[in-house]
Order: sequence, then C-alpha cells, then structure tokens
Amino acid sequence: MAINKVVAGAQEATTGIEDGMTLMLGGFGLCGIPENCIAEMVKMNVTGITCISNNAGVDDFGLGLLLQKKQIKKMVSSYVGENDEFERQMLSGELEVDLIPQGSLAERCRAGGAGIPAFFTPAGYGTEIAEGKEVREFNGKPHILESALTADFAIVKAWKGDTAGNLVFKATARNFNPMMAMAGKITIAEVEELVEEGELDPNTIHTPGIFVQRIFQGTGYEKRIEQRTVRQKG
Amino acid sequence: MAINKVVAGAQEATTGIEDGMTLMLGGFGLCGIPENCIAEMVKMNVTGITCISNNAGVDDFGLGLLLQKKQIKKMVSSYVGENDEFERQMLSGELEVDLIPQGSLAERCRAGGAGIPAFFTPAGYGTEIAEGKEVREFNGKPHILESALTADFAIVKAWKGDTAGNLVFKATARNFNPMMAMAGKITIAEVEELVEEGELDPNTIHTPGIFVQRIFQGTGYEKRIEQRTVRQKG
Amino acid sequence: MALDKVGIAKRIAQELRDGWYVNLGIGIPTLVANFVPQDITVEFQSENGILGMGPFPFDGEEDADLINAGKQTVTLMPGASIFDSATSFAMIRGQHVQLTVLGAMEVSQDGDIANWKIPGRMVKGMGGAMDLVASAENIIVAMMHTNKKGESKLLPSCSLPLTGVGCVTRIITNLAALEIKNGAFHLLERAPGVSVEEIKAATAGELVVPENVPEMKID
Amino acid sequence: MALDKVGIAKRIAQELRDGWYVNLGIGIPTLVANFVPQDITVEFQSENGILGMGPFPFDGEEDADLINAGKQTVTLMPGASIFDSATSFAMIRGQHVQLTVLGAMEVSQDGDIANWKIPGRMVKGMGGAMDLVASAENIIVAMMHTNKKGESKLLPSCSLPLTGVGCVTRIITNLAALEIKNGAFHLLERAPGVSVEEIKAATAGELVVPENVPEMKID
Repeated sequence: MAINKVVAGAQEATTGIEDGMTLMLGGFGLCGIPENCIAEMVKMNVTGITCISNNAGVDDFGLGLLLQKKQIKKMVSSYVGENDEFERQMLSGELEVDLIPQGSLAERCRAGGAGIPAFFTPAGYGTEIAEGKEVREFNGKPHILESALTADFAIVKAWKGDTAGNLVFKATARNFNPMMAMAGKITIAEVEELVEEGELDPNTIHTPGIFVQRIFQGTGYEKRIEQRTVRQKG
Repeated sequence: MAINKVVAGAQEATTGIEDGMTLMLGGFGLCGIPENCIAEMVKMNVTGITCISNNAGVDDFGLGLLLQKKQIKKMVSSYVGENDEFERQMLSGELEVDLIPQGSLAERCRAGGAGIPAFFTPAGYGTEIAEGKEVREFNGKPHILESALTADFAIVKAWKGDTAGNLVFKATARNFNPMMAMAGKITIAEVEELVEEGELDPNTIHTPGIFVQRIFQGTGYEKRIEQRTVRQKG
Repeated sequence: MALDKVGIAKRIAQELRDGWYVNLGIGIPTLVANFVPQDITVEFQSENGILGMGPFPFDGEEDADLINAGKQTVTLMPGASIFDSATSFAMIRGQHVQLTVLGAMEVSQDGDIANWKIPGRMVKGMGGAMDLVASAENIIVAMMHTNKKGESKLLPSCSLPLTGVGCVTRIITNLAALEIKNGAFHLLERAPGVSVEEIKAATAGELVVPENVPEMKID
Repeated sequence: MALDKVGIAKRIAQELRDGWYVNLGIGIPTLVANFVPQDITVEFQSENGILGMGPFPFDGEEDADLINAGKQTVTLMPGASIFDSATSFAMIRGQHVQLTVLGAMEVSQDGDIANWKIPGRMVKGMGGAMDLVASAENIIVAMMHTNKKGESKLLPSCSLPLTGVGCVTRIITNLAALEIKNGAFHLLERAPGVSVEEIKAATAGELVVPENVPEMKID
C-alpha cells in the first residue's frame, strides 16, 4: 500500500495555515487555481500572508477574493493586471508587490523543491530586476544569480489525483502547479477527481505523490474563463 | 501541421556526427539506450568521441560496443562498473573518465538544455568532486557550483514518438533521456513505435517535440536485461 | 499609407522561416498567427505551457483549462504538447524557440527594449517578457513607430525602465521594417506609400538609410 | 552471535517510520524492503526514477524497461510513479526522501562516509551516493563492523576518499547499532550475544558507551 495522503476536505487540508505565512498558489490567470482552498482561506480569515502566485486573480475571483478582505500582505508574481482592487491597494501602499520574470519565478519554485539554493539566468540582466544581484558572465553572456523560493504551504489544483498524492493536470491548468507542489513545506492538492491508488498510470503522472502531503476532492469548481475568445463555424 | 522531424533511419539520423565530438546518450545501465544509433556509430567508426552517459554499457552491449573498437576518448558518467574492457582502457590510460554524482549529472544536462549555465548543489561538497569548484553556504549548508552540460548530438531512445518529435518513454527507460534530449545541439530520437502527429495525447508527452531534431522508428531492439532478478510464484 | 495592425502582422509573418518555433506576445504579435505563409510550417509556443497552439475554439467548444499566455481560450494543433511553466521557460531560456515577437513602448538603437513599466503608473508586471528577450536569438518588435503624442519610439536610448538590453534584432512598425546592428537602426523597407523622409522624421535614434529602400510587399 | 546480512537488514527495518519515503542502496540495504513492520507504510524510491518500487517480478514477468538503480528487474506497487533522473534527484536533494540506507567502506566519528573509491583500484563511480548523502536528513549506514582484514571501519577519520562529510547519523553493523553525534560513536544496542568489549575492540574511533547497552531484538 502506498502512503495515504487523503484528508476530508478544504477545512482539514488548510489546517495549520496561519497569519503571516508564505503560501504558494498554483494557477495561471484563473486557469488551474485551487478554488476550494482559496474559498476556505477567505472563510478562516487568515491574514498578513505572502502569496507566491504568477497572477493575483480578478476582482471577484481567485486571489482577488483574498485581496478584497485584505488578507494578503505581499504578492510575489510576474503579472498582476486585471484587478482594480489590487491596483488600489498597491498604489496606496497597503500591498507589497515583488515582480519576478515569469521564467525565473517558475525556475525558482522548482529550485526550492529540488534543493538547488541558487542558479544563474540571463533573464532580467541589465534591468531593475538585477539590482543587488550577482552578475556573472558565461559564454560571453551576462547572467544574474537567482535564489530558490519555498513556502510554508503550497496549494495546488489538479485534474485527477490518487490517494497516494499522485497528480495529473489537464491541459494548461498544469502551469505553475507542479513546481509549487515541489516547493511547499506542506503541499495541499485539491483535485477534481480523487481515485484509489493504482488507478492512475504510473507512467503518466505529472506530480509524484512524494511532493504532496494532503489531498482531497474539491467541489463546485466554477473554472471561470478570463478571456473568452472564439471563432464562428463555417 | 506540426514541424516534421522524421528521418529514414539510423544512418540518416546520425549524419553529421564526426570524430572528436561530444555526444550525450540516454539510458541507465542497458535500460532505455539508443541501440540502433549505437550500432550505426560502430559501423560508421566515428572515433575520439566524448560520451556523456550515466553508464558505459557492458562488454558486448550498449556503449561497450564503442569501447571495444576504441571509438571513445572520454567517458563522462556516474557509474562505470560491469565492463572489463572499460576497466582495461581506463587503467592503461587509453580512456579518460570524468565521474560525476548522478544527480549532478542529471541536473547539469537539464541546465544545459534550459539555458541555466550554473547552479549550486550540496552533492560532492567536501569530496574530491568539489576540487577547484566554488563553494558557497546557503542556509548554513555548504554547496558547490556546478556548470551546465551540452553536447553536439544527444541521442535518446523512447517508447513512442510522433512525426512532430514528441516522445513518450516507458517505465524506467525514461531515466536520463528527457534531460539529454533538451541538451543536444542536435537531438536524435529513436523510438520503438513512430506514430502520426495527433496520435499521442498532448497531456501525456514526456519530451515535447521542440527538443528533438530527428526521429525514426528503430528496429530489432534487444532490450537486454543486465540483472535478471525474479521470485517464484506460490 | 502607413500599415494598420493587421498590416504589421502580415509583414512580420514574412519573417517566419520553415521549421521555426515561435512565441507571439499579446496584441499585434498574436495576429501574426493568421498570416503564416502556406509553404512553411511553424509551431507556436505559448509560455504558459503549449507547443503547437491552434486558433481560437469554435463558439461553445472553449475549455477553461486550455488558454494561452494572454488568458484567451485556444485550441491545440495535431502534434501539440503540454508542459509546466518551468519546462516552458527551459525551452525559451535554452534557445529552443527560434523567434519571439512582442510589442514595445521604446526600443533603442543598441537593441534595448522597454515594454513593461512606466514610472508613476500602475505596473502590471513583466510576465514572461524578460525571459523571452534575454534568450531568443531573433527578437522582432511589433509596434507603432510613434506614441500617442507623436513622439518616436525608436530612440538613441530608452527612457523607460528596461525589459532587456541589446536584444532586439528587428522592428516592424506601421512605417517601416528596420534592423538593429552596430548601434543604429538600419532601414530595410518602407511601408506602402510611406517616404524615407517620413520615417526619418519619426525616428529619434540614429537611422542608417541605404541608397535604395524598397517598399514592403503586403498582400 | 554477530548478525548476518539479513539480521542487519531486519534491525535497520526497525528504524523505518510510518509515512517515510526511503531510498535503499545496493547490497544489505536492498534486503531491508523484505522486513518492513506490518503496521507501517513506507514507499521505496529508486533513484533511476521510481517511487513505490515493489518486489522482484515473478519468473517470466520481468520487464527490461523496469529496473531499479541496481539494474535489477523490479515491479511497481499500486500508487507508484515513474519520473526522469532530474526529478528523482530533485526529490533527493530537496529532502523529500526521509531516509537513505547505504553501505560504506569507512565511517568517521564525525559522520563522514567513504564508500566509492579505493586509490589504486578500479573506480566504478559514485553513482547517486554523493547526492544521497549530501541531502538526506536520516542516513543509516549498513555494514560489517570490520573489514576483511579485521580492521575497524568505524574510524576517528576516514582514510579513503570521502563520499560525504558529517552526514551519517546512524550505523547498523553485524555487532552493534550506533548513533553519531558530538564527534563520537554512541553505542545504542549490542547484536544478540555480542559483548560491549567486543564492540569496543572492533571500533577504532571514539566510542561512547552508556551504562546500560540493551541487546537488539531481532525476530
């Protein structure tokens, strides 16, 4: 039998999340975000949190729900548009914002999970992102030293998961979820469908269960579309 | 239509491999090695090559076939046991050997493919592996700086592949193949089954086609077992 | 007549080469996908984790789990693959993506680009732009030649915070196609009906004009 | 009576804790998998890319594509997963694997370990050992207390090239169970029938012996 990671639901899963903690939240825009855990954190009213998440949701969905209640002290993101309340809090100085190039953000999360404390990347060299960072040339090209990111809790959303914590993501809802799952001291996975161990093909698992400490089947996924773009038939 | 990477076979795939080049070869032991391309390189008698490969095959199979003909100048590996001819050439000084911790080897290949020229790892600190390398402390623990590895050609073996170069590996035949596929200036993939674009599920691809420049369906895979260990029923 | 956004996209499409993987930024660059020459094959990469991105879905077939980096619903082409953000930027940083097309607020004659931040205004973030411009071998900037005030966006040096340094190799604007090399903008083509004088007047940075400046051929 | 290899494996199995991911090295460590206490669940990691490794396959069911890090044919348990070598060592380096059990040629009282190279002899390589010992929170060494010449393998300092420094926390030998802390070997248990004097005689490094040294309980 594999190690069982199942918890009852969002409430049990989020136990131990406290004011002032650093959290990673998977998702890109509103795609692949842990809707159930976000709702639960709104309910439990945890405050002063630092959120590492590529985006900050929209006004009335995703991380925007936590912003509305001023639960977030600091956002660590690559892009934070599409959110008026975010803008208001940022411009008024209520909210700290640390902007990081998207590729560096992804790699820094992976590094955090992989025991690599720092790595060199060309991204951001010569920009304000490089300020205070070590610069070194490799193959004639300047690179900056970026450090690993970790979190007290990483909260990810998957399509399918099994009792052993193995995860499979659907399409681009994968995005930052796998790296963040690696980088959480405790990683919570909410999934659309929770199956028994042995039901997922071991060869097609995106996130091995070792990276997941708690898993539950979420409910009522809205999966809101941020930019609905279509073409007409014919 | 996707970009078509199909070549006729091992001969066309290995075109351009020249004496003195650096090659990466996927596989762990004899598991997941590019049998067809190795046979072709024996035939074309390319010499003076530097092989980056976790292991060096056995006397009469895998990279051992290239060793027999003294085609390899240098091996870059983590473990090279189980090969008498290797031992003879190494002890006589005919063959250079660079031994690298397995995890650092894997990560250095990934880094080479991912445009990360160097990273810090704790592996090897305080050992002869760290000689001449920068040491830096992170979180109170010393780490050494390791550099990226790349190759003129990376040669990998997959289970299934499509005309667009997308690859799916089977079980532990995956091993080093995905990172090496990323790190080759030209990456050759030989597969047991080559299918049309669209036949593989985009969600379950291990190596996206962008990392593969040439692909062909191999023939006559022996898939030799190095240590056949079984138990009896009942 | 100066090009409109579609015209700029059509001209950029002429820069595509068979077998290239291409990342298209938001705005004008996205339109380029509609004008790929029929005799070549390219694949579009979206940095949120797609290779082989297809057109928008038919009405009613959109999937909330399948979006591009602009958060628009998209489809997959046959032969597409999906991956996580770390792998996506491994492709970009590792120079496996041959071309990046993106917009800009300013470009300098040294190839510097500024496209993410205006001091004093709400900063939305750089997204993947800094990774893209730091790595791609070919970077084409798609933009209007001048800003809303009529000021040149092709400058001796950028006044806005940089996204990347010395990285832009080509610019396609409503007025011209230009190459950046040796610390100057080199005029390659004029937009249909646009004179060299007009381009000179709209370019604040050093502009090298060859004897003969052909007019763009846009269908 | 000193323990045999199976006895050492059985004693090590008592160190396993419910919910642990465990990497077992080649040799004696591999045997530990056969003696996991029935009331706990552990998963075995093999660094070539398996989590949830199972026992050897039944005769005739072996698969060349499914081996462990010792290149032996194995099986998968329900809930197993497969991954590449970079991800495998991400687990190890990132301290997601709670316990590593491996053999050694020498261990020092400071926790240094030497197990990969004997100068003048054919060097096969360190495989994954350097990554494993540099990262795991719990490292148990499984070995004979003395070498073939009868010399102690528990030393003030290692004479052979190191695999890792200050990393070994526990040693289970044919004679004893020991803990390493504060620069000394601390005797925890005697093998059945083995006296403290015998252990003292076989230990070259500093050995701290408590008043009471219980005998191991091995089934």
